[in-house]
Amino acid sequence: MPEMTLVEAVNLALARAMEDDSDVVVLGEDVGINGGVFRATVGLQTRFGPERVLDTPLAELLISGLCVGMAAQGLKPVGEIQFMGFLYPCIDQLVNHASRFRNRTQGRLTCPMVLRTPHGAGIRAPEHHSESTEAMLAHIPGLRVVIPSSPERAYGLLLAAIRDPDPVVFLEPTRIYRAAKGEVEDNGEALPLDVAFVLREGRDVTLISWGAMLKETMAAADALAADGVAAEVIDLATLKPYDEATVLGSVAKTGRCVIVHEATRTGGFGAEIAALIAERALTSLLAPVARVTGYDTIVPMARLEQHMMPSVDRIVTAARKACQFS
Amino acid sequence: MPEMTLVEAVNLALARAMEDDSDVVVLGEDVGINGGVFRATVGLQTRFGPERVLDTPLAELLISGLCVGMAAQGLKPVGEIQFMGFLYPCIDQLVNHASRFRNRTQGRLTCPMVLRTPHGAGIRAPEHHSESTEAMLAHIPGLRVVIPSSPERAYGLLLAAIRDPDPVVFLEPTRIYRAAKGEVEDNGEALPLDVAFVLREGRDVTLISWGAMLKETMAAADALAADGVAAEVIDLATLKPYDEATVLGSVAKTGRCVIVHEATRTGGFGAEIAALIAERALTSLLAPVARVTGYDTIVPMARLEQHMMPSVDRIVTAARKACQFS
Amino acid sequence: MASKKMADGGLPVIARFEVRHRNYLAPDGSINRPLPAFASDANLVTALYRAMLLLRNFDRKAVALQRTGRLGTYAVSLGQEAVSVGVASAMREEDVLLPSYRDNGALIWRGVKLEEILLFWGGDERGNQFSGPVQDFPFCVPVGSQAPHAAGVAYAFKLRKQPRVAVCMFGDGATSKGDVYEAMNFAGVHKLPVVFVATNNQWAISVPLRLQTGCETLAQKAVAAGFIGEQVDGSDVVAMRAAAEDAIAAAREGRGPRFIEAVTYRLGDHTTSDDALRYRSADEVQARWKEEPIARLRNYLVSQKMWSKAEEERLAAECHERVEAAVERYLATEPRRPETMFDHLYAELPETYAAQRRQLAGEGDA
Amino acid sequence: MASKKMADGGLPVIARFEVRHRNYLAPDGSINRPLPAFASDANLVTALYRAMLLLRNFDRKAVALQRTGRLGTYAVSLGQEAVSVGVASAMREEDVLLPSYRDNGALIWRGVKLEEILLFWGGDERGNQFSGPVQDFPFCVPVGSQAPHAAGVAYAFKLRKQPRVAVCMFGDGATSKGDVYEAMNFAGVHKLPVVFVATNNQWAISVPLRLQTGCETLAQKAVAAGFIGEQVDGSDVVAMRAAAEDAIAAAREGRGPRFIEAVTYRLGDHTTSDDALRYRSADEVQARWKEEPIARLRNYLVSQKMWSKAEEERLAAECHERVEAAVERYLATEPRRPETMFDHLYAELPETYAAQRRQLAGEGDA
Ligand SMILES: Cc1ncc(C[n+]2csc(CCOP(=O)(O)OP(=O)(O)O)c2C)c(N)n1
Ligand SMILES: Cc1ncc(C[n+]2csc(CCOP(=O)(O)OP(=O)(O)O)c2C)c(N)n1
Ligand SMILES: [Mg+2]
Ligand SMILES: [Mg+2]
Repeated sequence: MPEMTLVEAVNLALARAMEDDSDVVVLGEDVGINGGVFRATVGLQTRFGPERVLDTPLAELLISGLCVGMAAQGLKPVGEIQFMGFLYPCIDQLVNHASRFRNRTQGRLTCPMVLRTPHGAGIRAPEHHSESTEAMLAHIPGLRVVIPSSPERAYGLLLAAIRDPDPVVFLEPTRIYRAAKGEVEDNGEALPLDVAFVLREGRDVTLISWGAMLKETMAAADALAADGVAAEVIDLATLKPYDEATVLGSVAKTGRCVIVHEATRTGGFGAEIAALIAERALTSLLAPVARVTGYDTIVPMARLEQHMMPSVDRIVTAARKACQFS
Repeated sequence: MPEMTLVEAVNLALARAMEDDSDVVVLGEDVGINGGVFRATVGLQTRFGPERVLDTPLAELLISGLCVGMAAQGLKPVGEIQFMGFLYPCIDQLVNHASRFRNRTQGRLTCPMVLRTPHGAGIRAPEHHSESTEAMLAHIPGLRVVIPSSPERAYGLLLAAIRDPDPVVFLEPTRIYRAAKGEVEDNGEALPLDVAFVLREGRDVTLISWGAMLKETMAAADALAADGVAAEVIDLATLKPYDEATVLGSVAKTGRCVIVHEATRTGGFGAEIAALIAERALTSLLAPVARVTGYDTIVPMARLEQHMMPSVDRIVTAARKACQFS
Repeated sequence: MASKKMADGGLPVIARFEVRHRNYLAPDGSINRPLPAFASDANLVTALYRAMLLLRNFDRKAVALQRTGRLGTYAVSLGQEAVSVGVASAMREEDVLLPSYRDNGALIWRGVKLEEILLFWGGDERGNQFSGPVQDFPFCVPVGSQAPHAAGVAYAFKLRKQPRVAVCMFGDGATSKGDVYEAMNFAGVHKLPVVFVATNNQWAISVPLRLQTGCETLAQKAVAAGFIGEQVDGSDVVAMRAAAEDAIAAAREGRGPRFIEAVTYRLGDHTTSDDALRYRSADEVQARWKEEPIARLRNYLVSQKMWSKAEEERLAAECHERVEAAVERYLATEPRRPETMFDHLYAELPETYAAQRRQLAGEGDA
Repeated sequence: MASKKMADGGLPVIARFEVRHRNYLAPDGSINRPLPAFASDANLVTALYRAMLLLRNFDRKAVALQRTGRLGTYAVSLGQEAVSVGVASAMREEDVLLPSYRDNGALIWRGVKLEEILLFWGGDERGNQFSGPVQDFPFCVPVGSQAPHAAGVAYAFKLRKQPRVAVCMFGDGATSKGDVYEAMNFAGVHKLPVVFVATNNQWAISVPLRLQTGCETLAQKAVAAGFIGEQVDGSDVVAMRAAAEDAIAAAREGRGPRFIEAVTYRLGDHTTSDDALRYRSADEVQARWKEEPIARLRNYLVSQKMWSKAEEERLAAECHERVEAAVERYLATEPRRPETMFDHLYAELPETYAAQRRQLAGEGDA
């Protein structure tokens, strides 16, 4: 199996989906000959032509709205938003249309679209290039929100997202676009969209995260292991609707939970998980549910951005604190 | 003191703010001679002129962006978005600009604006007129999110919002615009923006809510009282940044907490509060933290909307369950 | 005539644009300029007339239902019936309509049942599961937000080389929305088979056109998208149909998108929740009654001997009957059960939410 | 010349629009048409020249800093220096500039220090706390999103009866955004004192103009907003300044907004993160070097005896010195402490977040 980066796996999945299904259309700013600012769509226009790999005008609302219209015709549009900071003009289309077409027409019209966008900070890019506002999206009924954390899962989950009959926002962890490498077989097999992945089993504490932060989370698990603490690590992967059963099952086992995300703390998606646990697994809890998150402030520009994000240290400290709680 | 409805109190606060400060400008669709579709701005244009009470073109992004520009000049714009379902085109301006101007320029330019919009379902209006996506807004650092639950608090909190040097989204509970009546003195006194209101003290269970749902929550407290259960009712009022101390203090006392909101459950703002409690008050908890919320689906159109919303019954049941938990 | 001059008038002109105006029938039904061929086809023109009259009757009944608590907020077409009927009549079945909430007339022409429209306005999603062409869009409530959909639909037509046209309808207020502009600009880039129709009824609720835009015409909005915009007398159904036919034909033949400004007047309140007397005088409205499209067409039909008093009476009775029968079916519709609010959330309900559905169905608590 | 014809050519024309083009200096610096008066003011024209050359030098250094890891992503103005310099030179101090990320030239003209610009691109918010006019806006990164701000600023001017003008700059790509359209439309309604300048450098990263719009000119975008749009040779700084002067004067005098399309070419990569050879040929770029603004103006200056070789050499040394000194100051800037990320979140830090600030400061955990 070839080893590749996460962004290459995205590219591979797109190519595969376009090859398998002539209804798949890729659109966005610079996705054509330029292959996307992160090279996620490189080679696609040459292979599938400019009608199926379409450079749009600079207008994000338009990209999302075009996807809705195309999807209503049975195409399977995959729109790219260049950075998550430019996704906000799409929110209206996502909330008011994409997520509702099926329900509004009681199944007559549907919206099998995917909106892909890089997610998160850490590449020292300008302002607005460091957003992780997945919680806003994961609050929208009718939408799916997916975020892979490895090349393999990027490939399988993106295929699943494209094949899914409903709208999916697919967040791609920018910071590990190239840093994450792994073997990916181009077997056309999708991964399930409603199942969390247990990346590591352990009985002492549950660490839950998604996207790029799993890098630090896994590193924290290593550090904890060196200390004799066996951390179970869950990659939530699909945030909406999310796999409550795996979360509850793990916490029932460990009794301790640390949720890690890069997004600002208040109202982040970590809150939802903590709430689920407080509601449905309270009696298993041996320690408070901890959230290790970005601070409650605006992601700073490049010079300070690394200070905003959870560090391995902060995760380890929280996990130890949970384990020592009594 | 004159008795008035909540929407009249909004109107009174607007008039007062405009009278006191010539920098206050009201803008939005139909806010002029028509006085707003809910009559919140009635009389203002006649009194303060069409330049300070401005009917904008039909463009919500524009309304929010104009507010940012006006605020940078030291005006205090109060924009109206006709229904919360039409607020989404403002999200880009709120996240990428309004909330960041102060930070981006390190205090050189600021954004003292207010964006008002009706919030919530229950008036049997068409689709998109029943939104309660406050959780999306409350996740944005640099913003304040406020929602009153009585005429008195509408008056005092709106004055505070307009005087606040930072951007505030002010959500007005549509369902009780006219249903909520109370005495309001036009004394020009603002209420604090970072303090939750304890509407009723009690030692057995803490009920936390905001906006229109406090109606059902208070009714539930009555029903519980009849049963001998003393519920403490907290009106969170300001969701961002919110008053963690009052929440934690109450839960420390009661050991039981039910959070009530109309918004869809997953990723709703109730999750944040439950998470806070799971993190900081776990040892006081005598029962799981319950969330009584709108279901995880799209707000149905008029015929079914009342079934989406938490009922007094559902709140009472959850509170009883919490009290009986062992 | 509007014509903006540069400060330095001596600079060379590198591009010129013009807006034309189309009208055939004068307000009294007399003929202003040579008519298009279809105007002498009695079957067709009386069909337009019937559709407009049915719409007006239907509107009246819908308002009555609303007033008596049996319908939700409703938006009448009073005074502007010629727009939706004229446009829809120029479409083919396989074309796709993307209407705004005030385009009842177009939906009815395309086969949506009156009771389905009532269901929608009665607050029931099943009204959108309608008998019109299966790919037609439901009413769009967020103003202008359907315009990018229209561009997407038209892009799909082009990609698949289907000779079909997307027709997107909205109001004068909608022309202020970036959504509409972005969609039009994109349509211009790819010369998509899409026709945008702006019903300029002079008002967006209480906001008059002059506060909506500084433009002399809405038709000129198309200049910024690189295609043709035409102004049409929207109270003249002959002009509306002719303009729509031309535009749709051009779009179908690959000659790119078109924009139609239909100038008319909203004689009624914005919706049943509105009281237009708050912001405009009864006199203004009264004056506009002279231009309204139904009397205008009737006068034309009568002058052309295409229509008789007897036919008028028969039609009135027919409309009444059709509307009453539809209302009966509407009122007899079984209510949806609460838990069905989960049924079309996703293609398959995720297990996570199944418990909530059961709770709603009274089968347990979640 | 572009001119769209209607299907039914016989319909009466009710509105006409035209776009004019402004150019004075030919690519070789010779004179194409009578010059505006300021063009013979040697002080002024050499000041424009100096500013453009400084900008080019500064850009070169900034790229070098980026390549060596001492600066973040950076966007050069190579080839389009005349636009930002020409526009800024026509503004008054009390006017307000709303720039895009590529308008360094305008900021520098208005007094922002080079080291402040480096701080910004170096990823430090303090670069926006700059020495330019205190009400000027910082660089705008989300394309086109500053246009509504410009309309808001201009509305404030009008409300307060201040004779000031907002100048909003953006690229060709930005003209596709609804934000820009909505702002322009609003400016048209109220005849606001605002000038919109679109730098049409032919590319939005890799997207060429023909995929950005179906329009023949960007200037015609103003037609949809009801005001005048002019196309200007954006590589001719005399034309840029003259056009900006006219537009700003008109706006200041209450004659409403204007739109300027500055046609030029981006000779460099989009930013330091871009490799333009992926999507356009070296030949295309090479050909455009003939039109670039600095040599053009130098030729003019020399032909008018306003400029000498000695002055050129002195200027080169001066630019070098100014840039180097700024870089030194930039590199010597004390870093911000991490906890300062909370300092300008709100006017006063809510108690709720104070614990987080303390944690960042290493004073406890939250
Ligand atoms: C985006 C959005 N903003 C506000 C509203 C509330 N609203 C409903 S209709 C309307 C006016 C629309 O005017 P126009 O586009 O001229 O259409 P008309 O009602 O005249 O047919 C407004 C403001 C809405 N539906 N959508
Ligand atoms: C809203 C938004 N979408 C995408 C981007 C990413 N991006 C940065 S610059 C750019 C192209 C801008 O082109 P143009 O407006 O022509 O300006 P130029 O860079 O040519 O000066 C893009 C797509 C952005 N900054 N903002
Ligand atoms: Mg209208
Ligand atoms: Mg450009």
